[in-house]
Amino acid sequence: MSAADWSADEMMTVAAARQLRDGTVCFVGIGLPSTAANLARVTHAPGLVLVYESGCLGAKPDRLPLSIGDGILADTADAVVSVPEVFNYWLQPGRIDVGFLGAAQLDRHGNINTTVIGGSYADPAVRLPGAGGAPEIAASCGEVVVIVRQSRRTFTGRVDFVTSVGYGTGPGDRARLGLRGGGPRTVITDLGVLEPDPATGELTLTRLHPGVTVEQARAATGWPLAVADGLTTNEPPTPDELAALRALQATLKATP
Amino acid sequence: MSAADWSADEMMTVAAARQLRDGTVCFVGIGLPSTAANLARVTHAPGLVLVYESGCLGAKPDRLPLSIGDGILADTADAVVSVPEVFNYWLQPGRIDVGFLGAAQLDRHGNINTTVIGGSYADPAVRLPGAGGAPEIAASCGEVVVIVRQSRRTFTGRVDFVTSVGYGTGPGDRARLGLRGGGPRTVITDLGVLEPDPATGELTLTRLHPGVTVEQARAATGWPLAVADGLTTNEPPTPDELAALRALQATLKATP
Amino acid sequence: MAKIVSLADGIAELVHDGDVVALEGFTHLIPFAAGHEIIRQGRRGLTLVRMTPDVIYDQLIGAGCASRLVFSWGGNPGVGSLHRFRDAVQHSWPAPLELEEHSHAGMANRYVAGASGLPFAVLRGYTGTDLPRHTATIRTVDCPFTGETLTALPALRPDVTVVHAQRADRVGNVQMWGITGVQKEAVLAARRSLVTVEEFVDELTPVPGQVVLPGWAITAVARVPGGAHPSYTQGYSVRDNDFYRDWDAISRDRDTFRAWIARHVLTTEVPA
Amino acid sequence: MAKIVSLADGIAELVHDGDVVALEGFTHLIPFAAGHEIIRQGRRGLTLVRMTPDVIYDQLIGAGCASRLVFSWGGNPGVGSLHRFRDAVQHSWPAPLELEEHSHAGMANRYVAGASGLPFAVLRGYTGTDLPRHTATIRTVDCPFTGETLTALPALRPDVTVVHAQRADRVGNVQMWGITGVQKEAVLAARRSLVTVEEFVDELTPVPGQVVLPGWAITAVARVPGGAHPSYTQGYSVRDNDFYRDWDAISRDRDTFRAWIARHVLTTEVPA
Repeated sequence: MSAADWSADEMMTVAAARQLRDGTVCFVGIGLPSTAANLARVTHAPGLVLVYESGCLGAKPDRLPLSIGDGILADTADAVVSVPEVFNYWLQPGRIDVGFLGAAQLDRHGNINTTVIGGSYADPAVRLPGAGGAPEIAASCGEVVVIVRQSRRTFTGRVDFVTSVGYGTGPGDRARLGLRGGGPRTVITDLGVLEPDPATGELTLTRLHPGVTVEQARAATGWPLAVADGLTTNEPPTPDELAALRALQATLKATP
Repeated sequence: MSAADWSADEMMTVAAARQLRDGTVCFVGIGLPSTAANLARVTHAPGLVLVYESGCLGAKPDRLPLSIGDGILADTADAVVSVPEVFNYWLQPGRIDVGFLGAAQLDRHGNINTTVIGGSYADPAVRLPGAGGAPEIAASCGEVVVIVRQSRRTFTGRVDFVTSVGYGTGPGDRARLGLRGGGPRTVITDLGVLEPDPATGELTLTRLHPGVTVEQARAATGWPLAVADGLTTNEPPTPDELAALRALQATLKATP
Repeated sequence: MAKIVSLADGIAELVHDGDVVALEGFTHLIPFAAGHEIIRQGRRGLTLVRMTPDVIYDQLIGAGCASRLVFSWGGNPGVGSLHRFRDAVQHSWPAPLELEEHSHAGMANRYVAGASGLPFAVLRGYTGTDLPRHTATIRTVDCPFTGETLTALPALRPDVTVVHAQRADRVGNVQMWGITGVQKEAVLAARRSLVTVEEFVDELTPVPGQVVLPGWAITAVARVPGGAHPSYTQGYSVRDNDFYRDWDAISRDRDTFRAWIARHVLTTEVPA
Repeated sequence: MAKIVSLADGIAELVHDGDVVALEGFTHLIPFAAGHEIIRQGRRGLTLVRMTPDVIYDQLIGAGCASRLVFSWGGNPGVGSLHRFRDAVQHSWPAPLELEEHSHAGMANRYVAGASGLPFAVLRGYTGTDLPRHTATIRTVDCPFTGETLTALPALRPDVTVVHAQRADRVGNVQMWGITGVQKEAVLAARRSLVTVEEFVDELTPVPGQVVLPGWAITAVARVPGGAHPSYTQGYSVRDNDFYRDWDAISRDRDTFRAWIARHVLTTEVPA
């Protein structure tokens, strides 16, 4: 398929879905992560376990949920537990393989800001929603996948506020802080994929979406973006992936 | 009714049941406490709330349960919760008005031993079941009612092991220890009723069952038993109380 | 045994100016009608506590009821920002709003500690984030066995918690099911509590996934059919997703917001 | 996804000599058949963990499987003492039994801490009792906000937890209902877990009061109809109260006990 047949957001969602191996347990937020996780479930990963912070373990929605507490999640879950339980018994002990996070700002070491931008904490230029479940998802999941549209405003040298820790100021920081999860192993954008350099913990461009250039990625990154030696190009969405994704998204419009 | 018509154990159970005011919340162990609480519920206290440590809140069994985890308790409860929840959300914060406890040894300050008698802890003469829920029931309930048959072996000057704290070594000890509940306000035996002297915290004979003498009570007490100035005699079981109690006890034999 | 009250009486008796008030409900069962009654009765100086201050808290904040917010995520779920919340934080309109900011895991554990009669909660959380720089109620505690340092948070003890549930029986035993979030903990952590329900029934037939709160652990219950709208009540109503989307435009402008409150909250018992 | 195994294979693979083993079930759903299989396979040097070591632990102790017991109440519920437990403590027969003694509240919270990935639990408990004099795993911790001193206990992390449940589906999701005690916490606190079930079904129809343990959080599931006898399985069997009464006489004498084990455990898969 050519780039004219799919959007950058569709490519981003498909790339995120591909990241999820069948049988793994995934902590899912609403929006792109939920779309990607449900796409994986209806394509290559039927045994993917979706955990929503509203307490739904093993939800199997037949349409995209409109919120993290959508009734379809409780109706189709293996178990519905309390919110304290989902954080204490399921997330905190490291039972979740993959956590999905979005970001308003993301820095070169994968630290995430969803709290305030500009000004000071007490008097910010922009007040964002805040932490939600993110700090502990970032701390405790086996690995974190960040899905975020790439721009110089979002991809910044240093986040204004560390809401969720990636690699801190570099390698060793997670261990020093006692964070048990692996941190952000993959950042999926509308331009490509970034992964941390094992030596420096710095997010490095490792894959581009079809039709995107390194220059475009650099122009959308607020720090001097390193490019991996083995830079590859993602396969475009297959017709099956695209059909499944669009069918899922059509369910959003069909829900009252 | 005359003493010939009822046993000392029946009098003890009836006296314990009378202690329970309608509408109060009562933490119930199996055996005499459960019998007394259920007797209260079918006589003067239909709104008594029975909480069993197996997690059954508001159980309304139509027969005496044979164990703390009898299915009849779950079947008739307002809510069945986990064992951690019953201790953490219900007992610990002081939501229970009355806790019932038994004792293998009880001392003059209402401290209870259900752990070891004689010898040392490591090499005891008699190994008893241990604490169960008792230490926290004794600590956290609004008040504690102890039901125990009175004898010099059981009513001892100093318990061999403090499993559950009454008034420690005297007034002020509970406050010093940070215990929030009121402690043992009533000890009901087959001979009468003991209550703590407000000044000394020492268990004092305040009521006798019909036909029992102070001398009998003193002979069954391992410390010089103080007798309250206003010593009274309990009303004997009414025919209604006795009929209800015997009907309840008949259900025990009817259960396979 | 809970007292059966009208919504207006329940709010009048249980929610006072200056109180610490928690309205909980995780997307599902959000007690909107009770929030509107608080606005109607003109409460001021409230400390509002809630994991996910969404549209209902946007309304309370915009209506000037709150002076302080204890929270972990403030947004319009699936839509975007809360404009009244932003306006209060960024421009102190209609009044300054002090923030005490936590994470979901932290807020949930603070309620658990409150419900458990403990002064603090222990968790693995916040480490390495900037939250402890700005939130005074985040400290550490060392494990007395391993020496490991963990995060400690003070218990939440609201003066009053308000939740919505499917139904109650005549003595105020409350039954809820579906996503029940942190409601049990929020009610048990509070000094007083008010539960709004869709209906009273003679007997609470058991339902899979139910949470039952005994009447003797609740202060008051009020019948408020549709009391969660535009949130939903599983088995009774569906979420009014259009309203959440529409709220973005309604709340963006101060005058549009005030007009909406005047028309839909101040002049009616339950918004249409 | 849990592995579906036979009881014999499950015990052989998951329970090793010297392990810390928890068999939980609060009067209801006690995994007797699994305990008998541990006796048949001749495990030695186990640390047995259980809130209420009752008849099943009396049997394991008398059969010589245990060298250590972590518990809060050891008796035959509604009947009296556990004679094998007493004999082991008082006369080291058939082997010395080291005790680590707690209260119910303490044990429950230790499982909760284990299930939560925390090194310790905080509670109001034990204060003023003689338990801390004899149990090394009872310490204190100060609230970093109020300064109040509370009790701290180390998390329980059994090598393996075994529980019994009503049923499981084909991928090992387990469903239990009725009194479910501390089983969820005991399973989640353990490094490995085995669940015996009455039956496998294609679909776990929701049941009021259910606890569902996802298959991916369990190591193995074995079908063992009647696996809780003489305890009971709500919806499947009633408690064999006569057996509990009879156990008093059977267990009082060493030879009678040995004969009973030889006849009812060593020579059969599941006792009649």
